[in-house]
Amino acid sequence: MTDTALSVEGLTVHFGGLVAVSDVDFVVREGEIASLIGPNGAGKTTAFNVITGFLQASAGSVRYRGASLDGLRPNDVADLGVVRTFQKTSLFSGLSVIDNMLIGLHRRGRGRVWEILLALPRIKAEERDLRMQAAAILEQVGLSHRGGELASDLPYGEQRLLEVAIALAARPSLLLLDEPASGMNPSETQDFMNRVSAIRDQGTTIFLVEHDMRVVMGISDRVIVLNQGIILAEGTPEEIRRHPEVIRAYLGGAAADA
Amino acid sequence: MRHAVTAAWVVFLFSIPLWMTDLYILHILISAGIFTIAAISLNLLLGYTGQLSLGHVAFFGIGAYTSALVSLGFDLELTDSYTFVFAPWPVWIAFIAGIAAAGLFGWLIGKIAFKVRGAYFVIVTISFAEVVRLISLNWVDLTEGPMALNNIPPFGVAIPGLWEQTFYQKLPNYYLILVVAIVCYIVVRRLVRSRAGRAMIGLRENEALASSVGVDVTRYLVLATVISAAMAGAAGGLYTHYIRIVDPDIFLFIYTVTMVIMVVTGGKGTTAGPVVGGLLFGILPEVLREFASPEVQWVIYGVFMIAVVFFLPQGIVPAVTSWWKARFAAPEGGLGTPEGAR
Amino acid sequence: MSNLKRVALFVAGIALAAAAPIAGSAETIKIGVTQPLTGAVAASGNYVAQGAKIAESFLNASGGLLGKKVQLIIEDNKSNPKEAVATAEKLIVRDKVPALMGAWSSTYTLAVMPKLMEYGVPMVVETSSSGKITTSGNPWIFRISPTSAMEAQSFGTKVGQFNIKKANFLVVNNDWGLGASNQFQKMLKSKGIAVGVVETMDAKATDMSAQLAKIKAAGGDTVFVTTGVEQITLVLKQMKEQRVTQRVITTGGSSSPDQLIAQAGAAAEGSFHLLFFAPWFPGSAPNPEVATAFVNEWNKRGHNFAGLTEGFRGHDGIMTIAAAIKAAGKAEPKAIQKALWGVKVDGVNGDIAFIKQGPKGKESAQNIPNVYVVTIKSGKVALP
Amino acid sequence: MPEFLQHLLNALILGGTYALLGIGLTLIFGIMRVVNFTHGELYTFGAYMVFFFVMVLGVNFFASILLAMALGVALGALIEFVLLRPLRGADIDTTMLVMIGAWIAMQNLEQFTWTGIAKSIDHPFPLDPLVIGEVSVSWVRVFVFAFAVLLIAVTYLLIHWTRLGKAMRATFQDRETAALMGVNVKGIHTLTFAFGSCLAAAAGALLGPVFVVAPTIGDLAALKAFAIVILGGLGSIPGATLGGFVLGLAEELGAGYVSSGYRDAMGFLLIILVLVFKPTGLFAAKERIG
Repeated sequence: MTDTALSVEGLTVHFGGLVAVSDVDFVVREGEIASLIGPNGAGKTTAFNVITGFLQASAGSVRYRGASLDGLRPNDVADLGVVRTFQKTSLFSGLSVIDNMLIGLHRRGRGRVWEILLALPRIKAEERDLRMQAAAILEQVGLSHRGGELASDLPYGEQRLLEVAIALAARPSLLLLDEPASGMNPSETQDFMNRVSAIRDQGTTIFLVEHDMRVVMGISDRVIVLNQGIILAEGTPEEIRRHPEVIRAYLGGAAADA
Repeated sequence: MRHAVTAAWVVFLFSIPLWMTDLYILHILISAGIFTIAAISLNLLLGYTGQLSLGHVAFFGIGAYTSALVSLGFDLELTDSYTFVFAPWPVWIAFIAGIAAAGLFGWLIGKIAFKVRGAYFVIVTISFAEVVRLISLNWVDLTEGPMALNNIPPFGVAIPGLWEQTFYQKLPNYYLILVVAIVCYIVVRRLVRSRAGRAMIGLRENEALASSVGVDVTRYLVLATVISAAMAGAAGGLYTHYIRIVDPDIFLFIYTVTMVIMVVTGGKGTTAGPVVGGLLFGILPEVLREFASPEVQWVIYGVFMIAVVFFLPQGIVPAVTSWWKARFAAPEGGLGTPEGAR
Repeated sequence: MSNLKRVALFVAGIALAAAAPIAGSAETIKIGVTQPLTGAVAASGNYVAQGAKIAESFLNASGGLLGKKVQLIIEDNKSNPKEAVATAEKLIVRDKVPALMGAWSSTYTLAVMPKLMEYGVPMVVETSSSGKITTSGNPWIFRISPTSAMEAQSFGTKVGQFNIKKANFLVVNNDWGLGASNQFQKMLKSKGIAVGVVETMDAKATDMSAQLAKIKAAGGDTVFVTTGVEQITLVLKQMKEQRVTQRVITTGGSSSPDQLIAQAGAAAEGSFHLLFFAPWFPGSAPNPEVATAFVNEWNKRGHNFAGLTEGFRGHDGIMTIAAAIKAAGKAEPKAIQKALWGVKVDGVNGDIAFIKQGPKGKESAQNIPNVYVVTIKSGKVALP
Repeated sequence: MPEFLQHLLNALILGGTYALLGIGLTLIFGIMRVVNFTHGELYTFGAYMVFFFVMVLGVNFFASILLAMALGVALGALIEFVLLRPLRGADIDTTMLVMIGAWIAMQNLEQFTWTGIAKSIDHPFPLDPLVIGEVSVSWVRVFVFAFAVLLIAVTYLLIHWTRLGKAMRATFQDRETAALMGVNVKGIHTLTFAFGSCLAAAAGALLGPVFVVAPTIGDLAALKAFAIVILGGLGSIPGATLGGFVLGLAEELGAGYVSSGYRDAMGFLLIILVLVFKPTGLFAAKERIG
């Protein structure tokens, strides 16, 4: 349980003259649920973007299970098992739920273009298999009944679940969730936390950016606090809750409530 | 049931020359067929990957010119003492060469497309077509410039030494184009209902998300452009050996616009859309010819295109399909989404 | 798939609608004309069509052909070779015309030629100048317009009086322009006259300043210009602006001096023009009564006088086909083709008769037309 | 040497009108995110209006140019009002399709109205050119250049020194924020499109008398305007100004020393090169690709 999965060293990101993230180090360990928290503009999403290849770091390096992620494109990062969701709801909104899932399952297909064009039997078998896998993941997140509906027609909470389902379809060993619970009502949030825990229990490491402290404190094994581009504190939820600087800089009353 | 309808439809298309004795109508159908193939190819880019390529006619023209040149042969005076002589090749090989050349340029444009998107991509593709047009116009040694390449040999089949048939007549050309169109239709249909096609649709719908789940954006954009360009090149080759003349006007922007109108009207991102649009706009000019001068026709097309975007943004096919479904229930499986809805 | 069925119905509907009005009357003799009535060279194409219509009414006023009325079917090839093929196809297959006239530019004519072979229908070529047309072995081609080589040769007999030392060329980059430049260069060189630079321009180009700067820098006393009248107007104006003082000689017969006087004004002064008809002096044409009658009818119809230098071709072309139909005694393609070889027509340009050109056994026919030179002097067209 | 100087002078004069064309297009793109395919048609429209006023009605030459510009404003506002306003919020491809439709319809209406035969416009300037040492330039081109530079200067003043300009710049930076700050974004869009159209019509009105007027002259003008704004970076006014002169120079030198046949290809080759090596144009404005 203590093996390092993801390690970030000396990560620095500039936007023009602005420093978004400055010389940050942290790790995520295999099998844990780690959370990255901090006030708006602390650089959380920027860190996510660098890890998943959407943004180029100005300095520093990111490694996952020994392989360097520096300079890789998002799809290469996904190939190494690191898959993310997005802060703003991000779906293939013009397509049906099942088609969303099938695109998510892209990495699990093996069919080559010439095989597809010749409609070889193994392509047909693969299609059937992919559809079954899609159904299984929808079952897992509780969206089975929505398969034929248009993604954009789903209620908000289910859209966020579908995002996670799409990411899961890519078979991640490390799942990065960017504010997955934002906008959910309390019962949706509770349900969501259970599902995330279940995903971890099936062997997927989870790294979370979240504003909702109930979620963070409720499911995290470890919390990393980022403020103005630098690491402020790191530790178990219990430690973070009591950390004086964190309380001063960020948590304030929220910690007491939780 | 669906197979029966498809089969009936194909049989009908194959039967047309048997009862249609008016060669002029056959000629119109052949021309419409060629443009339908081009529209099918454009749809792969415009409808499925969501890239508005406004230089598509370049691929069509490159296919046409390459096929014509390979079948005619040419010589290029490279230096005063050395002239490169290219002997004529059989038409079928020339046709394949045209497809390959168009595909190659598709690969190049696909690579550029990865760098620039949106308005930039549109303008790059327009510029590409314009550059190719100007080259075809000015590289007189190779292309004969505005004088056009003439007397291009038609297709033909032969059993060496025993029997041969050259496609001077409408009938074999009709069947040839019908077969190629069906092949292109099947290629696009299989592609878009596969993992590869879904990757393309994914990057149309949400590129960031698609790449985050492992879709290699460059690869699928390039793949779509290459296949699309190759099909457009095939249409160009069919055109060149049927009309038997090719001149730089083949690269005019107006032809790209024609293809775009076909795809948008029929329904972009649907397999049947470009077929409907292609036949409609392949046949309409000939019907209107009697009633309206060409400029009036084009005014009508322009207004029609605006009207389609305003009132039928998904095109005819999705509109008819959803009307049909609403009326006769029984939703179908497959990529059963209102494709093209964005 | 149901949507496809709809398309099937639609296609069938169109097919039926289009098939209905075919049956034509046997009361008329049809002659097909394909001309650029719209697009880049529309002006000239319309003049030719107007000339052809005058021939049609002349013929019908004198009782028609073989006791039947003559009916021209004029199709627009939209200044585009592909459309030229489409119009020929339509005229031959739909309208079943036994003979064609067209298709103005060499490019369009060359495009149509395989169709003539395919269906076996003769075509009288009224304007095109490319040598290729009569040398490629198409026995259905009967050309009444001169080739660039003939024009150059004819001008060669008069070139002495121009006292040229060194000449430059500015030509449109198509068969017509490039062909003319090649043939005139050859002719000039054979007379020991130096050739400076050869500049080309796109048919749609409007700014020739770069080419003119080069021509000016090259020196010389004469510049040969081959292009349509609109572009000649621009060239003359821009030469004045850039103080290019070389003498201009236009070739190809499409310069329409009246239009130049109207649109280029003083810039047109002193330029020379090779023409195939000089409508200012119909009395001095080889067939004065034909030329005068044509000019009178043209003016009576209110057509643009400047168009006469083009329009006469339509008249001569139709009259040539009519003479062949009369000689053949029937309006059938094969018979007309045969009869064309023997015709002698009094045309506006001169006497029309055909000689053989091209590969043996499948020769094309070529007429030897007259070439005139006119100049613009104090705002009027004059003989030099 | 005199030949080279003549090429340079020609390029400068040409560049002025190119810049005018480019600025109109880039303004519309920058503020409205619309690729205006009707730009070339407004150019044609301006040219035909001058033809109509001068040659048909016999109106004074200079007054005709101003009238043509005024009508350009009206036509631009009409297009924006009828076609673009209902589409606000639609993606860029949708508006592009509509603008392509409008372009086709407009061009063919012009063809229908004026026929395909090219028209020329008389101007009151002497035919004898202005001679400066070894080089010369016609007076009408001097006028065209001066007027173009004047319009470019007016555009700069408008954008940088007026309240309207400030609102336009705010909209350019961020449409939503501008709206929140009380800018009438709808009005700004209409004004922007009308103003950009006015510049296109002005370019046509100025060049019509220099060259000839035909229904298709707008095609090349539009393609060149695209080349110019891409060179300068979409949405950048200084970029479009410089892009105009760069294109003028490339064309003139290309035609003079490479081949006159490839004159019109220069712009497109430049675009492709620029986009391959510096995808955001020479002067990247605040614009991300994608």
